[in-house]
Amino acid sequence: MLLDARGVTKAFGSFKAVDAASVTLEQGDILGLIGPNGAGKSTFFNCLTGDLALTSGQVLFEDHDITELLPEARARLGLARTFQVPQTFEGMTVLENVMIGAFLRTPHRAEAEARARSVLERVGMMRLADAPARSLGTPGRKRLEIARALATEPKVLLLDEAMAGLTQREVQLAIDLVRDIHRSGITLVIVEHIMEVIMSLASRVMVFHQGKEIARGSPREVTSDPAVIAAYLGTRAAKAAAGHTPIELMGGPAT
Amino acid sequence: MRRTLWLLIALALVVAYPLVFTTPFQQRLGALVLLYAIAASAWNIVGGYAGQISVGHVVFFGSGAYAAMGAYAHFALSPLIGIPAGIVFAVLIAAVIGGPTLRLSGHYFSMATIAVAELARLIVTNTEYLGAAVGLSGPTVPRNVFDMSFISALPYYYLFLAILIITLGITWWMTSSRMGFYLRAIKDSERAARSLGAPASRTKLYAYMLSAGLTSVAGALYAMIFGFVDPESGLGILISVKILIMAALGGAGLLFGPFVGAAILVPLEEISNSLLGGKGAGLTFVVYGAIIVLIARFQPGGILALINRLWAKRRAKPTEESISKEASHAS
Amino acid sequence: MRFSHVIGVFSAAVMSVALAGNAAAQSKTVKIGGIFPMSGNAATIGVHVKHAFDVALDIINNPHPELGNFPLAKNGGLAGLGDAKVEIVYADNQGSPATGQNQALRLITEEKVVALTGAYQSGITLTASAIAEKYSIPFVNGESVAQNLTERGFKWFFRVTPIATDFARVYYEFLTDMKAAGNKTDNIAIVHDNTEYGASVANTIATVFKEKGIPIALDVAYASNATDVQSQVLQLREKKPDVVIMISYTSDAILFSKTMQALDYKPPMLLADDSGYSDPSFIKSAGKLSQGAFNRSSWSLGPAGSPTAVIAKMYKDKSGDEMDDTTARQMQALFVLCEAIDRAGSTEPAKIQAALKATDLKPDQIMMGYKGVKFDDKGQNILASGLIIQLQDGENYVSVWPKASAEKAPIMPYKGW
Amino acid sequence: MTFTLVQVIVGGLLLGAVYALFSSGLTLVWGMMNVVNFAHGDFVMLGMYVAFVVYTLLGGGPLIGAPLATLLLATLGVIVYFGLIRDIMKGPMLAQILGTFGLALLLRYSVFWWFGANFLSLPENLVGGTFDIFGIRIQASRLLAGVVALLVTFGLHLLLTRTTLGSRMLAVAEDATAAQLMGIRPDGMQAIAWAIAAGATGLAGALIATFFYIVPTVGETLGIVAFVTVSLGGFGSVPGALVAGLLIGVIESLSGYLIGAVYKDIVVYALFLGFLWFRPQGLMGKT
Repeated sequence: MLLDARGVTKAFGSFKAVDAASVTLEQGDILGLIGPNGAGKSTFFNCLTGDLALTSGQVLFEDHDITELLPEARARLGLARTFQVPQTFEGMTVLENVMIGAFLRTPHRAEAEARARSVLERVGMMRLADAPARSLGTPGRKRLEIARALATEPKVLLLDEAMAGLTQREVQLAIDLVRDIHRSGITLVIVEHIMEVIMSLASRVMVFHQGKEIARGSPREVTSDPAVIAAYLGTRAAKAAAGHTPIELMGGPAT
Repeated sequence: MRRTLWLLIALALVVAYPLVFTTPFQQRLGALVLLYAIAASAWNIVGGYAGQISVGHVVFFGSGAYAAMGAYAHFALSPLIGIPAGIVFAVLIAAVIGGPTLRLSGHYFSMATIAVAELARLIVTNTEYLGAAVGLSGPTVPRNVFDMSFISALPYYYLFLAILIITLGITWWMTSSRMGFYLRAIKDSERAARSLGAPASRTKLYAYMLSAGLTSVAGALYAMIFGFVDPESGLGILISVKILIMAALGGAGLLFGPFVGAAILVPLEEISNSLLGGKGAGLTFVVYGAIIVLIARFQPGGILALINRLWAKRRAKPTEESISKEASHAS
Repeated sequence: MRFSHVIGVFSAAVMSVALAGNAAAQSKTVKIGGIFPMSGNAATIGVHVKHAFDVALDIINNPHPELGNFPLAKNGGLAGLGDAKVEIVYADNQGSPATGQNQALRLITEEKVVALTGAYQSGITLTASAIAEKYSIPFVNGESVAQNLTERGFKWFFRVTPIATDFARVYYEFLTDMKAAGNKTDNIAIVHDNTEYGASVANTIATVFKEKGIPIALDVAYASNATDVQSQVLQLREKKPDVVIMISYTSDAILFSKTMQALDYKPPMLLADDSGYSDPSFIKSAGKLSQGAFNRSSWSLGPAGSPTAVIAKMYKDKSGDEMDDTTARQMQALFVLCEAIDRAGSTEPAKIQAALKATDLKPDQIMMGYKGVKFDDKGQNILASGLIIQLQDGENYVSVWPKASAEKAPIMPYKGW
Repeated sequence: MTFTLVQVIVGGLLLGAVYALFSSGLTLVWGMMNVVNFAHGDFVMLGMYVAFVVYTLLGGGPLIGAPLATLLLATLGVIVYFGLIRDIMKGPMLAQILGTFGLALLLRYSVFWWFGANFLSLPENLVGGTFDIFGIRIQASRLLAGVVALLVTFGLHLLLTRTTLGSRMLAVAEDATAAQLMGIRPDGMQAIAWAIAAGATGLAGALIATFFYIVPTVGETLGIVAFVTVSLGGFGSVPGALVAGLLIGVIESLSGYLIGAVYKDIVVYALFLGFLWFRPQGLMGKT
């Protein structure tokens, strides 16, 4: 088992943002985390990466307990992530941004640069290598974050809304990129609002509501689960919307 | 290559300065520019590159100054012997206070460093061994050349220049190594840097210790040229602020920023004091204050950043379209 | 023959240049550098000394028959240099030893001053005079009291002012006389800041008194520029010393007076060590709360018509402030320096140095209450001495001790407000 | 002994209230805008000079001086905001230090240029002398400053927590862009915050002038105290500044009396650093 989170709970004061959530991840999975705003999926995500300390619970990575490890130590083990709001290194060029990731596996500058270039090649940003990162727009930044994360040579890549704010064509390009990454043998966890993305990528889905896991299974199973529909729309609206497909309701292709 | 050419020209100018401007005051002014450039460049490592605004760097400055003067005052040794001792002491202090304070974010870090500096000043003021409020004096009549007490500013000038070059060399080496990359990344987003495996706390601590060691060298040199250190001139918070202002004014986080800042501020201060100070109406500081305000208001990145930007404008800038075009092309 | 010819022409040229230089110096002015704090915490000193030096220059550069035998008053200019006028080039030391030294260098090498005076704070006098020593330029100090200044083996440093050991002796003798007059003086407290001035003076006083068999009962040290001194005053109030010796700069002196009033504490005798208690702005701010305070001083107004009274009036007209001890000591140093230059008849540093070494001024030739001015080989004025003045009836200090120069009798006990 | 100790503590509390008074303005702009105002001490100094000028020209005490200082400094706050802060607050923290430090020098030495370097002082009995309660002496001027400190703290706290203006200001502090989307002009709110902060500081200066000396460099002495108070209390927390101010006042008084006055600042800084270790967000700051 690659990643195994058991009974993860994160409380802010008396408020439990995540309440005893568990998840397992096998090599080759693409796990989708979905749920309405404020459902706790981002908090859960940050508990896995080490950005937030757990209130209780345990996280195992390749059977090692990493619950107490700092984010940088988890990165060294092979856990990489992107951010919902891109955290680009503004003062650097695109290439240098990716080199930060590459430096994890080599202390040498030339080696890091070579690796960063090959990652840029892979994600199709080679020509922008020397552009200042701050000149990028949202799509560029999102892609750059993925490139950076790839440069750390991860076993698991966690994508936090990597497609939010992209146009449909850009989303399609991003999906192609994620597929490509998956084909190269990297296991993925994706938090995503856009159902289309989850439907076409995820092999398994976990649904959060009010800090708790309310459903899990294949994308199709989950989207037809009444509890999930109720969570997204409220019970009354769920009845009123009975005639629509669940995908549309959840902000699928119609948006 | 063009950059190298410019660097060589600049270096030639700096080497030639005291031979062109030959009066003792001009030469000393040149030496002081280099001295403050050393201190500000050292500060730049942690304040500019790592973005940790230390306002208490005078602690390290003071440990160098006191070590140099102490070597002479207590052991009748050359002040030069004090330099390594000062470095060791400064690096130790940095290691001890860096651990807890570098965890603090933004303003809290700055405040903590101010408190540490004030604490050091107060303790030294009450320590007889360090001369208490009277301070420690160096050799006024030199016994030999190693007493570093010269009439002419020329020996100081070239010594300071050599050390400035070493400091900038270390800085350059650091910035082009993994550590430098990590520091800049931590400055922009510590969270993202850590997610990519950058050991943020350790990297910052190393930078802090490196910066502390170099700052203490500057302090030792300062004590040598003035032949004196007391709690105000060796540990006064205003020295820290002055160093910080020079780095910020020239361009924090840029290799030559602190030098540019020192080359502007030191002469500005000394010359405006020479012209206006004797009138006794405080006009020096009105002018000085106004200039600082204007620069902060209109050129917050520092003067060198402005020059770099004007320089970069001549290059083509990639646009948003080219990015998405490229992306679609590649996928 | 050709070689000696060249030498001859060369030396003639050198001599004529030298002579021309000399002549130029005589027809022009004698430049003296003055380094003082003109910004920062001690800026008020710089403001006062400028007014005082203006008055001194007026006396030196213009005929002032009303001053009688006072040196340099009769002629317009320095008689020894063909009535050359004296000019002061001021520099602001910004309260920093580093700036003070830079400015000393500038005055010597750029402004070509023939001598220096200043620089108030002992630490700055230390660094500034080190430069003068290196460049072989006379440095005459009128007001810095740190002991070590004259212990450095310097050849170009001269100090006119009395120093801590002198004050300690004055205090001891004064208190002995007061005890003889029936006052209690055995239980002494010293209140001082921990600056170089406060700590060293307090130390010296404690040592001298201990040698004489009167150990100091209570030592209250505090950090200068305090925001509050209540706990120090309460310590005094509790320990009830007979005499409180105050060694404070102006800011703290004002706070102490205000706090003593607020806490209703009056020591039987308050003896201040000059500095803050002599600052005219202290007297304006807190004089009404410090009635009966004794103060160490070497300045006293003297009878009407005396040179000191004339100078004091000129100063008051110029500045609007009463002459105080610090300012007067600085002014005295300038007179001593100019008198030596006049006697040297030259602006050559070595000749001025020689003249300074030979200085021998009598009490009627100086404006201070010293026994005269005469330097030992360390450069310290061995005839420097002090007297005790008291704040009586409002905002004026009057000399009360020793009896020989007393204008009024000392009033006991301390009245406060 | 115990009697003196009570007096020491009472004195410390009154002193602490004064610290709190001149720190409340600093904590407001620091917490709301994340701006470090190195010129804060010099705002206090300006308030003191206003009080002095009012007394010399009109012969009035703090009854006239204090409101006038509040008003003038509030105006200055708005001018400083639009002229300087608005632009530098978007920049790096270094630019803020640079800008406000330059402003400090500019203000300090403009006053120096105008009024000279002499120490000035207001007459002692301007605010009704000193009370003697069972042998404990309380200066009316300090008591007034202490009471005003409490009122200002309370008032600012109410303003921020109970009024629309306050919640708008807090919304801007939380997220300026989001606030703008809700129809709040961040610029206006921040200018008001500066006016309030500078006004409160001016008020503090005018009151402190009744028992302290007045000199252009006085801001340096007071400024650093304000910085420690605000850090200890937590940036942005007005009640925090009050508690921290009182705490520092009492610690200073007690350590000055029991250990020795030269050590009181050492005690304060050491405690402050120790405190930062365990609770970096300050007494009442948010994490």
